[in-house]
Order: sequence, then C-alpha cells, then structure tokens
Amino acid sequence: MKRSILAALGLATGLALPAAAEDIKVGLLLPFSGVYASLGGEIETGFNLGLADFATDAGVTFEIVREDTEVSPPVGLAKTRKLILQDEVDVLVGIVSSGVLGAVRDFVDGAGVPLIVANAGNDEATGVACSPYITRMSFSNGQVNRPMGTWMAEQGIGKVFTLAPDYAAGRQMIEAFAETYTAAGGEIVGQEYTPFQKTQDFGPYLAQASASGADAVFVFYAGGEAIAFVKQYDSFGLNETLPLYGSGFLTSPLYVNAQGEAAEGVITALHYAPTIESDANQAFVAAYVAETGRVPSEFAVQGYDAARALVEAVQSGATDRDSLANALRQVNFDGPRGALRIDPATNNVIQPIYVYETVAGENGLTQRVIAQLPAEADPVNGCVMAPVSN
Amino acid sequence: MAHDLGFWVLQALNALQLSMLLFLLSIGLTVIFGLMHFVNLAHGSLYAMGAYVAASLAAVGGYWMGFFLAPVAVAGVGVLLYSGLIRRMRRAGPMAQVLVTFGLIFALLDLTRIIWGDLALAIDVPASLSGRLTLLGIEYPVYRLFIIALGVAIFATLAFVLGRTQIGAMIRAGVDNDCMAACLGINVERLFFIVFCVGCGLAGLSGAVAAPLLSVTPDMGLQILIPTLIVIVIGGLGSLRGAIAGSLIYGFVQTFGAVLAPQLASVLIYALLAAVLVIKPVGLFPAKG
Amino acid sequence: MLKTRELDKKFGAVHVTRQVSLKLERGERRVILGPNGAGKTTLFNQLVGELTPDSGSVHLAGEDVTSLTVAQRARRGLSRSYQKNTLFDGLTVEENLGLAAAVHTGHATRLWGDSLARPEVREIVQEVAEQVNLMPFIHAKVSEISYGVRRQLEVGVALATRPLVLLMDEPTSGVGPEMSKAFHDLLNNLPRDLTMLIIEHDMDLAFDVADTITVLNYGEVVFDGAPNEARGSSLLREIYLGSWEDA
Amino acid sequence: MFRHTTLRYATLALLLAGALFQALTAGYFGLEILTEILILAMLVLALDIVAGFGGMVSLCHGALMGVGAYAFTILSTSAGIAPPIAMGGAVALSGAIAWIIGAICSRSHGIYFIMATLAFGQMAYSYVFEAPIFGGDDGLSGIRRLDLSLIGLNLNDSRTFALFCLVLLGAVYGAAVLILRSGLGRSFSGVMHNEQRMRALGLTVWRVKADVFGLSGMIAGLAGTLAAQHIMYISPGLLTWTVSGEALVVVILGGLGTLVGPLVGAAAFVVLKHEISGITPYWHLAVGLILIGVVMSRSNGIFGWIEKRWGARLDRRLADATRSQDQKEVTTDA
Repeated sequence: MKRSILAALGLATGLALPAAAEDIKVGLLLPFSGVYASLGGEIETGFNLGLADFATDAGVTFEIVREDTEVSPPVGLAKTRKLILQDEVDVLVGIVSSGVLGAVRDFVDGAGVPLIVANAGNDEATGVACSPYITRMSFSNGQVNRPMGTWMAEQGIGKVFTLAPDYAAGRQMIEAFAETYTAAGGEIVGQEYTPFQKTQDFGPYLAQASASGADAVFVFYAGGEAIAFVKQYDSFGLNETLPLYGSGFLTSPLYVNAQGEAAEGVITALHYAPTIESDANQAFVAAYVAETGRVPSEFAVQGYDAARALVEAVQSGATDRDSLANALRQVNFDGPRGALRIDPATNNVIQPIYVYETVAGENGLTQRVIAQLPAEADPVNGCVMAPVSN
Repeated sequence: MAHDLGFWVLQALNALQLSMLLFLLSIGLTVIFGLMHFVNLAHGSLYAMGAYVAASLAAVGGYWMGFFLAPVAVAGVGVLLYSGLIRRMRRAGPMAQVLVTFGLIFALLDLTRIIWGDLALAIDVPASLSGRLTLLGIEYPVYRLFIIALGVAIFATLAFVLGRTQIGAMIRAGVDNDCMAACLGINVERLFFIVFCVGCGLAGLSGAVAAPLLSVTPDMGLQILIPTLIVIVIGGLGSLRGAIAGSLIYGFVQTFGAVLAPQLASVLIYALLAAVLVIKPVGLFPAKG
Repeated sequence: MLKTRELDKKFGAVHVTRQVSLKLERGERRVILGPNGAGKTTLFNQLVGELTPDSGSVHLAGEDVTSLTVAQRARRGLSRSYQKNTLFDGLTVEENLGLAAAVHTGHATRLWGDSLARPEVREIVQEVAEQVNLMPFIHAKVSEISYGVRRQLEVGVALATRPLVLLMDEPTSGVGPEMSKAFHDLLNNLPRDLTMLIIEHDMDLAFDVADTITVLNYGEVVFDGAPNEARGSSLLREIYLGSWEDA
Repeated sequence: MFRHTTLRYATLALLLAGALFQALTAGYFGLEILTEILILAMLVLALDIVAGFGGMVSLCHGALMGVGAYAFTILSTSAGIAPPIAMGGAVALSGAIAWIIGAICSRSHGIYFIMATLAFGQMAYSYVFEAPIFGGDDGLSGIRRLDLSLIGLNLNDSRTFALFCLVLLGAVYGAAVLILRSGLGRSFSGVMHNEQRMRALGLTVWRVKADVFGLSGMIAGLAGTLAAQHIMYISPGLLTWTVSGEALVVVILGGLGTLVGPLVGAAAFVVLKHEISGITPYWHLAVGLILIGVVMSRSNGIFGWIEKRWGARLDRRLADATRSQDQKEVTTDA
C-alpha cells in the first residue's frame, strides 16, 4: 500500500520539471468529470482554439497542465495547490463552479498567481472577494441580467413572475434582474426559488406563474434543469399565453437542441450568442465547427477569450506571475463577443449583452439577435484592491 | 395569492403525475427487495440507462420505438447483471449486495458518459401525445395524463398479477418466506431471475417515460435515487401497497409543499421521512409484519 | 415474588390468555405445561414485558411492573432465557456471560474502563460459569461449542444478571435425553432462593425440577398444584395426550 | 468486539511509519494527499465504530462532519471565538446532533436505519445550503488554522499541519479503541450481535446506541474542523449524502469492524482516486469496478483479505513461541 503511495508521488514529482524561461506554464483547472463535465470540455476546446489562433506569433510557448476539479471545492483546491506549488505554473485558467472559485480564492491570492476565470460568475468574486490576481474573462451573474431588466421594462412588459433554482447563482441572477426591472417601472408579481437539482417537476411552479397575472416569466436555469424547465413550460402551453424570458443560459447552444421546438420563441439575454454578426465571431464559429462539428456556446467563447487575454498579456511583455497578473488587468480586444476590456476596479470583464430569440433554423435551432445592450461595468460592490501599476 | 378551484385541480394532477412516475420506478425496486432482501442502489442508474436507450432509439425510430424497446433493453441489462453479479451475491448478505450495487452506480454512470457523452439528450413527445386536453375546466398536457394513466395501468396489472395469478402467488409466498416457498417446490432461483429482470424493465420504462418530461443527463440516475428510496421506505419495503402509498405521499407533499410552503420545499419530504420512521420504524405498509 | 392478576390477551378474535392468575413464592420452582398453542409463550412474553396484556397486571417483588419495559423489568430482577438460542454468536462464552453481568453491575453503560475486566463482573462470570458447567468452554466462541453447551450458556447468560426470578422457555428443547437429565440436575443445583418459572413441553423436567405445576390449555389455567397431584390428574393426561396425538 | 491482533499492530505500525515518512519527505501535492487521507481516515474511523461494531450503517456521517466544519467556521470567524474553543464547541455540537439522531433512529434497523440517517443528513444539507448565514452554496472562507505558535508550531505550513492531523488521528484511534473496550462499547457490540437479548438483560438499548453514535459524531465533527482548517474554505458539498456514501465505501473497502482496515481503505481510496483521475476522467468507472471486485472476492475488504490470508499464519508462528490465545482471535468477529 505504502509503496503505491510513494510510486504515485514519485511519478508526480517527476512531472514537475521547471519551465524554461521563455515558456509560460498554464494550469488548466476544469471539471472533466461530475455534473459540469460538458462545460469543462467546451471551455478547454475553446481555450486550445484560442491558443492556436493567437499564440503562434507570440514568441513564447505555452505548456499546459490540466487538472480535473471534479466540481468539488476540496478537490479543486488540492489541484490548485499542486499546480502552484509543485508544477509551479505561471498562470491558472478555468474554474467552472463558484464553489471551487470560493475555495481556491484565498490561496491563489496569497500565492500571487494570476487566475483567469473562464466561467464561475459569482458576483462576490469580483466584488468583496476580488483580488488583483484574479481576472474574470467570463461574466458576473449580475452583469448578464441587469441590462435585461431595463430592456424588458422598455418593451412594455409591466408584470413579471420570476423563477430560479435556490442557490447563490440563481438568487444573484434574479436579484440583478429585479433591481433594474423595478427601477425601470416594472413590477415583480411573484418570485419562487425551486430546490436546486432536486426538482423533477416544475408543474407546481408553472401553475403558480400562470395564476399570478404576470405578463411574462423571467427565469434562470442551466443544464439539465434548463432543458426540463423549457420543455415543461411548453407542454403546459404557457409559451402561447405567457412569454418566457430568461438569462441566456436557459437556451444555451450547448443544449438548446435537446429542448427542441419547446425553446422556439424564448427570449433571453447573454454575453454571447453564436450568431453575433462580426468577422471575429464568424471566424471563431467556423473554426469551432470545424473542430467539433458543433456551434460554440458561451462557455467555448469564454475559454477562447481567456486564451486570447493570456496571449495579449504575454505580448505586452509580462513574463512572471506578478507582471502577468498586472498585464491581465489591462487587457482589451475585439473578440467574438465584441469589444472586451477588463475593469481595473473589479477585474471583471466589461462586455456587451445580447438579447436573442431562439428560432428554428436550417440545422435545428438557432439564435436571432434582437438587441445589443451596451457594456456596463459592474458596481464595485465592496472590491478594494491595489490599482494597476504601469 | 388566492387561487381558484382550477388551480388546485391542476396541482393535484401535477402531484398525481409525479407520484406515478415515482411509482413506476419504485415498484421494481421494492418487489426486488421484498423477494430477494436487497436494495439495488443501481436501480436509478438503470432508469438513466432506459432514458438514454429510449433517446437513442427515438432518434432513429421515433418515440414509440424507444418506449417499447428501452424497457426490453434494460431488462436485458438486468439479465446480464443477474447472471454476472447478483446471482453470485445471493448469499453474501445485504451489506455486500448494497455495495456491489453502489459500485455499479459508479460504473454505469461513467459507462453512459463514455457511450453517450456529457451533453444532455432529449426526446420529443410523440404527436399523438402532444398538446393539451381540457378537463374539469383546466387545460392539462396530454403527455402528463398519459403518465398518470400508465401508472394506474401498471398498478392495476401488478395488483392483478400479484393477487390473482399463479406466479403472483409464488412471489407472495417468496416474499413471506422464501424458505417455505422453496419447500413448496417453487423454483426460487428462477422466480428471482424473472422478478429482477421485470423490475429492471420497469426502471427502463420509467426512464423512457420520464425522458421527454425531463432531460437525459448522466447524473439523472443519481438524482432520482434518493426520491425513490424515500418512497419505498415511507411506504414500507416489499409491498405494492407501500409503493403506491409512498409515491402518492411523496408526489403530493412535494407538489403542495412547493405551493404552500416554498421555503420548506426541500426539507419537507426528509422531515416526513424521519417522522414516519420514528412512528413506524418499518414504513407504513411493510410486506411483513 | 412474581404474581399475575387476571392477565388477558387477545390477538384479533383469538383469545390467547384468559384471566391468568399466578403466584410464585420466593424460591418456588414452577413449571408451566401445556400443549402447543396453549398460550404458554404469550403468557411468558407478557411476564417479561414483550407484550402488553389487554387487561390484568404483573407484580414483581410486590411492585406493579405491568407498564414497565422489558429492560426495566430485567433491571428489577426478572431474567429470561429463550427457547431458541439467543446468544452473542461471534463472542466467547466468557464475553457472553460478561456482557450480561456488566448490565447487572452497572458497568454496561460506562465509558471509562473495560466492563469485562471489572473484578465484580469477573466474579459473577466465574460463579455462573461454574453453576452451569461452562468452565471447560470459557474461552471458546459460541460458534465452537456444541448445541447442548449453548443451551447451558443460554441459561447462564440469564443467570449472569443475578435475577430474583428466572424465566426459562423450554431450556432443554432440542437436547437429547441424556443431556436433558444432566440439565435437570444443573437446574436443581441452582441456589434455592432463586425463583424459577419454566415453560416446558417435556413432562419429565416438570417432575424432576418443579415444586408446583401449572397447566395451560387454550390460554386458561386448568390445573395448579403439586407434581404428584398432576401425575394422577386425568384432566392433564387428557389434554396432554390428546394434543400429542393430534400432533 | 474489538481485539488487537499481531497483524493489526503490525499494520498500524506500518501505516504510522508510512504516514510519518510521507509527512517528512513528500512534496506539496504529496502532503495534500496525506492530509486528505488523514482527515478521511478520521471520518471513516468514526463510521466504523458505529457501523462495524454496532451495525448502525449511517449515511449521515458526512453531514456530521459538515456540521463540525460549519460550526467551527461560524464560531471562529463570525462569532470571533478562539479557534481551540471553537473546535471544542464544534465537536460538542456534532456530538449532540449525532446523539439526537442516534436516539431517534435507534429503533430502525437495516435499510430503514440507513434511510433515516440519510434523511437527517439531507435535512442538515438542505438547511446549510439555504440558510443565508452559512453562505449558501458559495460556502464560507476566511477560516484560520489553529495558532500553535506557543509551542513553536506553525500550522500554516503544510507539513506541520499534516503532522498535526496525524497526531490527532492517532489520538482518535486511541480513543476509539478505548470506547470500544469500555463497558459502553462492549454493550454496543452486544447490541449488534443480539439486540433483543441485551434488552432482555436489562440494558437500555436506545441509550447505548445514542451514546456511541454521539461519540462517533464527535469524531466526525473533529474531522470536519480539520477539513475546514485544511481547505480554509467550506461549502455545503461537505454535507451531501455522497460524502457519507464514499466514507461507507472506504470503510467496507478497508474492512468493516476492524478499525485498522478503514485506515488502510482511506489510504487506498484516496491514492487510487488521484492516480486514476490523473489518467482518465472516467475514474468513477475504475473505482466502481474495483469496489465490485473487492466485494465479489467475499472477503471483508482489503484488510479482511489480508487477515484471512496472512493473519492466521503470522499469529500461529507467534503462538508457537509464546502459546497465547491469539490464535483463536485471529479469525475474529471482523
């Protein structure tokens, strides 16, 4: 027994070769097993595609060490420690779940290793818990939904019923929406949170929504719950009487085809839709389709842009952990999602939000972009950190 | 919020629908337990497998192909499991059996991921069952009514088979006392085999039926396992009556809990389970006194 | 020492115990006889507290114990052995006796110290092991000793709680005639102040051990008296032989 | 009933030597793994006490560990209580909750007991998940490790922390042996072997069960306070039933009711998981197949297999020299 532990460790230490000076060692921390495994795969593909597209003329080679977080905070932290202390990576990229981000935050901050967050949207991560070493290239929960509140009120939708799973992300998404929606004159007539990943039947909540007298329903669901929700919503015929709006994860290209016709006509807002009309996006989509045969999702573009942010930081002359962290905070470029820049006050990405409708296309469902809402910086939200040094 | 009668009828139907879905799943598990005295924790995984097989078949030959063949396929998996593992575990004691099936959960979870990938799949409701029916002044999805009807039909069939037929009498004898059953010349081994495979088939059927309603994801088996266990433990292991009672209790508590006490929704059913076990440590309608 | 007053119990329509009143003096050895289904075990279970009577009461050493649990009655000095061996199978004879003795001495629920190593407990174990002839097997596990020895241990475990009243459910059931005889001697050699109530199927034991005999039939006491009276009783013969022939 | 055999002593010594060697020489990741093993070992020790020696197969020990972790965190951060006292408070709270669960579930057996404990565990999970003061699924951070600078130790150093956990695990093992050898522990084993008889002997069975379950809960709570200090972040994931399920797998993989076996199981499980998950994301499959293999081999876990294979021989050799009763104890009640 003991021999095997030693063998395992011998093997592990054998891998920890110091990186050559011009190499950048990247620790890719994603779930490759567990409920978010599909998101991990999507982000990794996007990330590799991003490196392939931008790193060739960067003058450095990127060495990638990938680790599976298993969507478990303790495992994520153990892997982070390994990447930082043993593999001595220069930069970390990834993290899908906010729980894992919460677990690694203090350690990453203390160790002074730059981390590019490629998904986890917890508001606090770029709020009270912000760190000069943590830069988020994905989104914050509030950011995605705030513009939608104003927009829906402007469309003349006066009364809304909201639904979301009962966990931090669900509450943050709905609260951000409700804040701007009511500020713009809308009224929330009902609000329910469903037990997270324990709800098989949304019927009881749907009946409440339809009895609430609302003009529309605004929801946040993701993954398997999103599929079940959209299908059940449609099966009750609510699509015809009570239009469904939501955070764009509801109808993510990653699984919208599993929702089928039920998703048609659902209007959602997100920081990315594969049908955004721009050269940068079309090139990305084409490359992604060529690679996987599937249209990229928001998760893929997050990985792609994380890679690009890293390359840009390196190109700006950053070589070690501190200079990389500093450079990452100043990254800005036009990508598939449009113009992106990092807000130096919070280290969250500032990006436009797209309102899109899911419609039937030639090959299954596609996204029709209805509006591009202007990019807004998140409120500082208690974030205090050293300013960018030049 | 004040609600009219239609609202409550709607919620009652929702509760009934959820109950029947859980009934289809739990009946196989509970009868296998009653007869063979072990809890097949991999039952949920078989349900997931049923959903996946149905989704694959539906993509080729439409919903009904999945509906009819998925249970057969999962029963086939049951044959393999029985002859490969379960039969050899017959005398190994309940703990070992529980663990083998725990191992099976792990193995089957990754097998479905390897075969079908991490992305969620789905099945469309067939045209004949799509749309809504108006009854008692409310509109209700036909597919959900279909699930209720299917649950009632399976319940009636099982009640008939268990209560009125030769094989049912044998199963009842086996549940009461397998030793006695063997003495009466019943081929207990064959009986186990049949019941196990039928139980697996029912798990597959419930997977196929649930697929259009929910999403087909690798962890669906794990997510449904706990509700199923709660159902059979509340109802009492090994009895048809227990399974139906447990399912109805779970369905109604879950549905009306969500409406009337939403902040307690996730705790309510566990509290109920704890309460039942405190008052009746072997569930409401156990097969044996 | 042990007294019942008009114990009555029905299971549905079946009247299993009818107005049974018994009275055992200190040191008395009484055997309850009766055919299968006469209600012996049901009566027994009401005495030890596993069943609650529909009406009537049970008194132990002058105290009404009718509403007490099995464990409470046991702590007040009512100990029982089982018809089917109810032992701690993975453990040794010594440990079996020790567990029981520890309950009596109060060490069974203490967190500090090994109950089996206590001098008081060891003393009881030693004494009981001698009383029921278990010394040669004291370190053997239950699985390693013969059926007959297990029957001795069954009684030994009940004795190790130092009871006032010992209730035994067919102590010699399944034991061959020779062994059975030795068993009777063993019971006769137990301290005279120990009150014993024995359910028995076998009449020989009754005549070898009993001071008094009670005969139950259809849940009712049909005979109560000395063994020699019973021997001559035609009623007893009728009930007993009749049922034997049926079986 | 618990017995130390030569083989068990030998295995313990070997485990201790391995852990010490590991703690003194391993790299950062090695120390992470070691600490993970030590904390898991403590949890499974707690579980083995109740499941292996009292037949109380609990699916709420993960939740009890989580209660310890959360109580420690809340007490030491929000409430501002000194960490050592917070640890004591957390352990006491886990113990108290475990005692209540044990008392309530004491009448249930087999699958019903498993389900009843599962229900309580899930209630705790749901409560922690939804109550705002526990930070929901985002969890809580800002946890500090115990300050032992008074005796010249800095627990923020991974190596020192691993050694600290090792010392505590050793203490817990000793406590577990004492519990099992005490009057209470003996009666508890007696209840597993024959509950009806213990009751008939006059034992208040539910009290004994609740008491031992409470003690076991204290150990699980202690493991929780260590887990919180190890990761310095906690989330409701700690309380899910799958954590308890995994702990149960480890106990059985190692050898139920042997106390030493679960320690072996914890080491084997963690190393195996890390090695396999390094090779393939489908580590569940491999772990599942290994579990099935172990159970199908019909031995009492890895350690049970070792005992069956070598224990008798080893002891016979020693018995020849010293003529003791060890021989009889080898096959034991494991």
